[in-house]
Amino acid sequence: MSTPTPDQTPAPPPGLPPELEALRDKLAAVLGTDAVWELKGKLPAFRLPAKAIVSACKTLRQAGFDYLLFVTAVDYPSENRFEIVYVAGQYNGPDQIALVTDIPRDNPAVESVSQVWDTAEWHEREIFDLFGIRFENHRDLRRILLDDTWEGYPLRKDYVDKVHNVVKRPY
Amino acid sequence: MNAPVPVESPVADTYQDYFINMGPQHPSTHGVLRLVVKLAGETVLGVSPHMGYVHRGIEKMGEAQTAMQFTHLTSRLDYLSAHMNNWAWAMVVEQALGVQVPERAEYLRVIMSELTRISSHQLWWGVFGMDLGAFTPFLYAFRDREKVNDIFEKTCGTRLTMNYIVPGGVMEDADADFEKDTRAFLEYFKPLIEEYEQLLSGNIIVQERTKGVAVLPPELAKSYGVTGPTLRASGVDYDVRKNHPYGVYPRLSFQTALATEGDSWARYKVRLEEMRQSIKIISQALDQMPKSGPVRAKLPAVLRIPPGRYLSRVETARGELAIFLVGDGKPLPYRVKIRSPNFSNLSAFPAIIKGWRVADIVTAMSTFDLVIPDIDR
Amino acid sequence: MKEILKKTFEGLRGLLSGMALTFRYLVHPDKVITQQYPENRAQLKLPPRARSRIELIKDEQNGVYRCTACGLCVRACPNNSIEVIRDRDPVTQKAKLNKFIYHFERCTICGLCVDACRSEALRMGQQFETAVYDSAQLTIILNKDSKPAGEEPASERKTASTPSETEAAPRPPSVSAAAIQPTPAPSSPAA
Amino acid sequence: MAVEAAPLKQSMNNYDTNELVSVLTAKLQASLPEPWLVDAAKIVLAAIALAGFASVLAMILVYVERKVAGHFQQRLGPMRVGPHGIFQPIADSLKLLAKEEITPRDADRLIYNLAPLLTFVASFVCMGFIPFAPNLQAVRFNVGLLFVLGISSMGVLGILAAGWSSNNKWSLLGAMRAGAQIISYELSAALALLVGVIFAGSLDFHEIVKSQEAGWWIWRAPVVGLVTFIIYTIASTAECNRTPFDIVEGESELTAGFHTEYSSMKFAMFFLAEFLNVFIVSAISATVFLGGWMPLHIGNWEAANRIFDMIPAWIWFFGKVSALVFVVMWFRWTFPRLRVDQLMRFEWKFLMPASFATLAVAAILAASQTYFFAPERPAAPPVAPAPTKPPILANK
Repeated sequence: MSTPTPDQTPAPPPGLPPELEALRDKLAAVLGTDAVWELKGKLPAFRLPAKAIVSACKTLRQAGFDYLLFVTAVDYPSENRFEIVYVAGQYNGPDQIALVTDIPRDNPAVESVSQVWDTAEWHEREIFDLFGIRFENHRDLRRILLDDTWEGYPLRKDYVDKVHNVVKRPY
Repeated sequence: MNAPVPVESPVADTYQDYFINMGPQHPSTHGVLRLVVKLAGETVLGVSPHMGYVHRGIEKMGEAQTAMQFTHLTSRLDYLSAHMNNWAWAMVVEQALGVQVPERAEYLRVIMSELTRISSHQLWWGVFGMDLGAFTPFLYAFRDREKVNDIFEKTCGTRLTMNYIVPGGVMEDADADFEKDTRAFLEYFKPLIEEYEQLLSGNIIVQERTKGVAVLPPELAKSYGVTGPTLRASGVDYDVRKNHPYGVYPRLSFQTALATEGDSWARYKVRLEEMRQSIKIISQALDQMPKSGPVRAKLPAVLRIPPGRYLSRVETARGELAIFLVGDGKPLPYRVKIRSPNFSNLSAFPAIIKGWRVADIVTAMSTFDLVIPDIDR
Repeated sequence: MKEILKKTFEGLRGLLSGMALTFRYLVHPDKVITQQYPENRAQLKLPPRARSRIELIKDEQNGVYRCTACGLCVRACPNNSIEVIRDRDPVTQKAKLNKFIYHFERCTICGLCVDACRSEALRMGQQFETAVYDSAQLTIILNKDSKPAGEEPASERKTASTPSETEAAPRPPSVSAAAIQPTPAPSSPAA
Repeated sequence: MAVEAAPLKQSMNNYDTNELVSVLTAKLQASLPEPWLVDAAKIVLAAIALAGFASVLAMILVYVERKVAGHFQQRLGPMRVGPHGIFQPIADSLKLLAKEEITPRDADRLIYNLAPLLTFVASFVCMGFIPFAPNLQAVRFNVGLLFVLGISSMGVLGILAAGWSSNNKWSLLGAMRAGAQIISYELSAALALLVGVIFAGSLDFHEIVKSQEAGWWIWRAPVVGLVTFIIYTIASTAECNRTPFDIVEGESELTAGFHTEYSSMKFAMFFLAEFLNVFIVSAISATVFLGGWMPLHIGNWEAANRIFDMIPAWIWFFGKVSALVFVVMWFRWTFPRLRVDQLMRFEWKFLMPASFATLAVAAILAASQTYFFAPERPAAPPVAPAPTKPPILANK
């Protein structure tokens, strides 16, 4: 396992805390080779290519992670990519893990995991609503929070809000 | 006995579709949620919730406000668990900055959160009575809730959205007679829960309308990510205070209220039991709390969130609230994702209400205890 | 048959005990908790920490506002509800407060400004009857009664969104500086 | 002049209202030339008196309901308009008068305006039959009870019409519920009253009250009286849509049920009709089971009976009725609401068999005359002379 290459993150202590180490080895074995361990900040994560997400989620589900906290997206316009984050936990265990994948910003689309966890259905609808990321073979992908006639995807960094109701702090 | 009409029964398809709009302005949706209900006579064939009427874009605002400023927004998510929401945000910021919160502040946080849980369940109990048609419980519930609000007003200054638990500890030390008032409230309220039981739980009409109604099977609940009392009523022993202990909860001994039937009656009993558990927690916390000491860690004027991903998980009165924070070294968070308990709880609702009647939608939704601004964020 | 009878009597007992409870409250009028609000206005006392609209604190000795127009509260406020207009004192070159504009309609009473103020010049007042008929009245100048300093030097605005620094989104179409005449009741367009 | 059919026992209290009626008739005859004019004047006077009484009564009931509800819930109820809120009902009615009449755009206009009238007329007509005091009774039919039952079932037509014509899905739902509920509960209400009729031997309210000279049916008939009284109370609460059976305008489900789209005066009519129904139902229950205006007599304890006779009859009547109305209000502020199907199941599977059973037992009791402190009933009532003229509507 290659040690995580800390780019501008403060280098985490060389040795991982023991329980994270155990978690990493356990899941690395389960998720297979294309899952790269990544610990930026405090939330342990595995980076996966987009097409491996659904199978990884299925294996996670069998491995006892029966509770998907949420699915969310983070917009990196400078690197022209969306980062989709799946955080899964256990209803009767202490572990929690995040699966992270990248998709290009122009016509973003990724496989839906709503067959694995039903809760993903609404979370993915919200991401589609606020980020404009399409999820393949999702049961009914339509806007969940905003009005159907709303144009634009508000949570994108480059979203210009005509009503100027969000004020940028001058730092 | 209470059993849903099998939806595939012949009566279902002889009716052409009869849609009814429950909401967004409806007395028992407790907020602006619109349920489009497909009816066959009185029997519900399907429910599709429409949300977003109270969407303020709190996650977008999170990207334009510093860590200290965002606190006041979190208490406007699930305004009935204001302290716990602030605590979730404070915890994620402290996790990011690596701040150590003083001992007394930790105890104050636990007491304030448990008081909020009691006041939230009181309001739920009163409104549950009103949804079933009895108006008196509402008045009794608010009479007791006033006492909790007075305690908050004396220490935090305001009554509903307190902005008291901030990153680094709590805004101010507790009021001089905070301990005396809280103990007096516990003595005052403990016998009153029996009165609540006498008025509603003992009532056969309430039992008839809730037993066996809208059963939430545990597997379905887990798959839809349901958390909180609604889940524990279906027999799944999941409580963030136990599974992912935070603050000083490991030092306090309490049981998680559990039931197995998973129907509206179980959800009702679980919440009443939770109120009793909260009373136990508060009295223990009051005993163990250090009498004096700092209540707020020293923080730099400008909090720069180090790059990386951070996650905090808290048990609010309605389920698990998780806040996911992505920092990029600047004082403004790069991305704030709020995993709200009501959002997932509501997603399980359409699946369990098929075949029941219009009156059961109101009963079941009242036992789901939804707060709509928490869904729309 | 026995089960039905038992359920009936059980049900009846539950109903009657519920009725007994409400009857007990009926016959104990001393337990009524209604507070006749406008009449009991005199005895109604708020706890000392009750928070409502903010107020500037005056110095005890010379009765001048302690505010040094440093603008810390402006940065601390999440909702741009404070604007501080200050003058450059020609003699001591120190900043002096000209106008402290407070948009109460945007304030969520979170208390961060009082927390950030280093010279203890701000306090959360306890004036809870704050309803007004016209939203323009919600834009209040807190140091109204202090005499403006002689002539009006070019007052430099210290607000959250000074034009020089904001990038994409210009200031919300709220109270524009030009619209505020020195006269106390600014007829500014509502935010 | 009303000639008494059978000489009432001396115990009948002496505050008889005959003089009042005879003085009035004499004065009318003096002033009006034609005999039929006198009757017409009497009818009009009776109608005006009843109308005035009904509106004042409704206002009082609204006020009492709000005060009682308040004190049940540890609050004071209206206190602002007048001392202790006495003029609140007047303020309410003025408000209802002044409010704007909103008619939904594509409501079925004719039926929409007719509906409140229907419900109000149904309950107002029943007011005419209630024996407030001996001879203080607008209309004295010898089939009074049957007529009242017939008229009160007409009220549901108004509710159905209102629900249908206001072109609102919620009102339609409420109206359909009302139709099902009132018709079903009328069944066990009628059966319960039938038991009273079996004991009293006549359908005429006056006779029913008179037959309770020896003791009120509620405790004269061994157990049956009490059970029937309870059945009737439950059924009548359901008939005037009061909690726990107020699914017709279930606030938390159907916003306001059938009268969602009504405002100002039309809404006031529904509101008034509901309170009149509560009064009428309690009055009938008091008349049939609690001896109407008959004072309470405890066995042969003459001293107490003498004192009880001092109290005028109509005070006895209103005391009993207000007690029953209080119980109905007590239900409202304690119980939640039943669901539609439970309500139907409760009536058809529980209440109706129960009332049939009590009817059977009552028939046996009546046939064998086994009552508590049964009076020495004359072998056969003397053949009543020509039916006496009802005092007020003297149809010459």
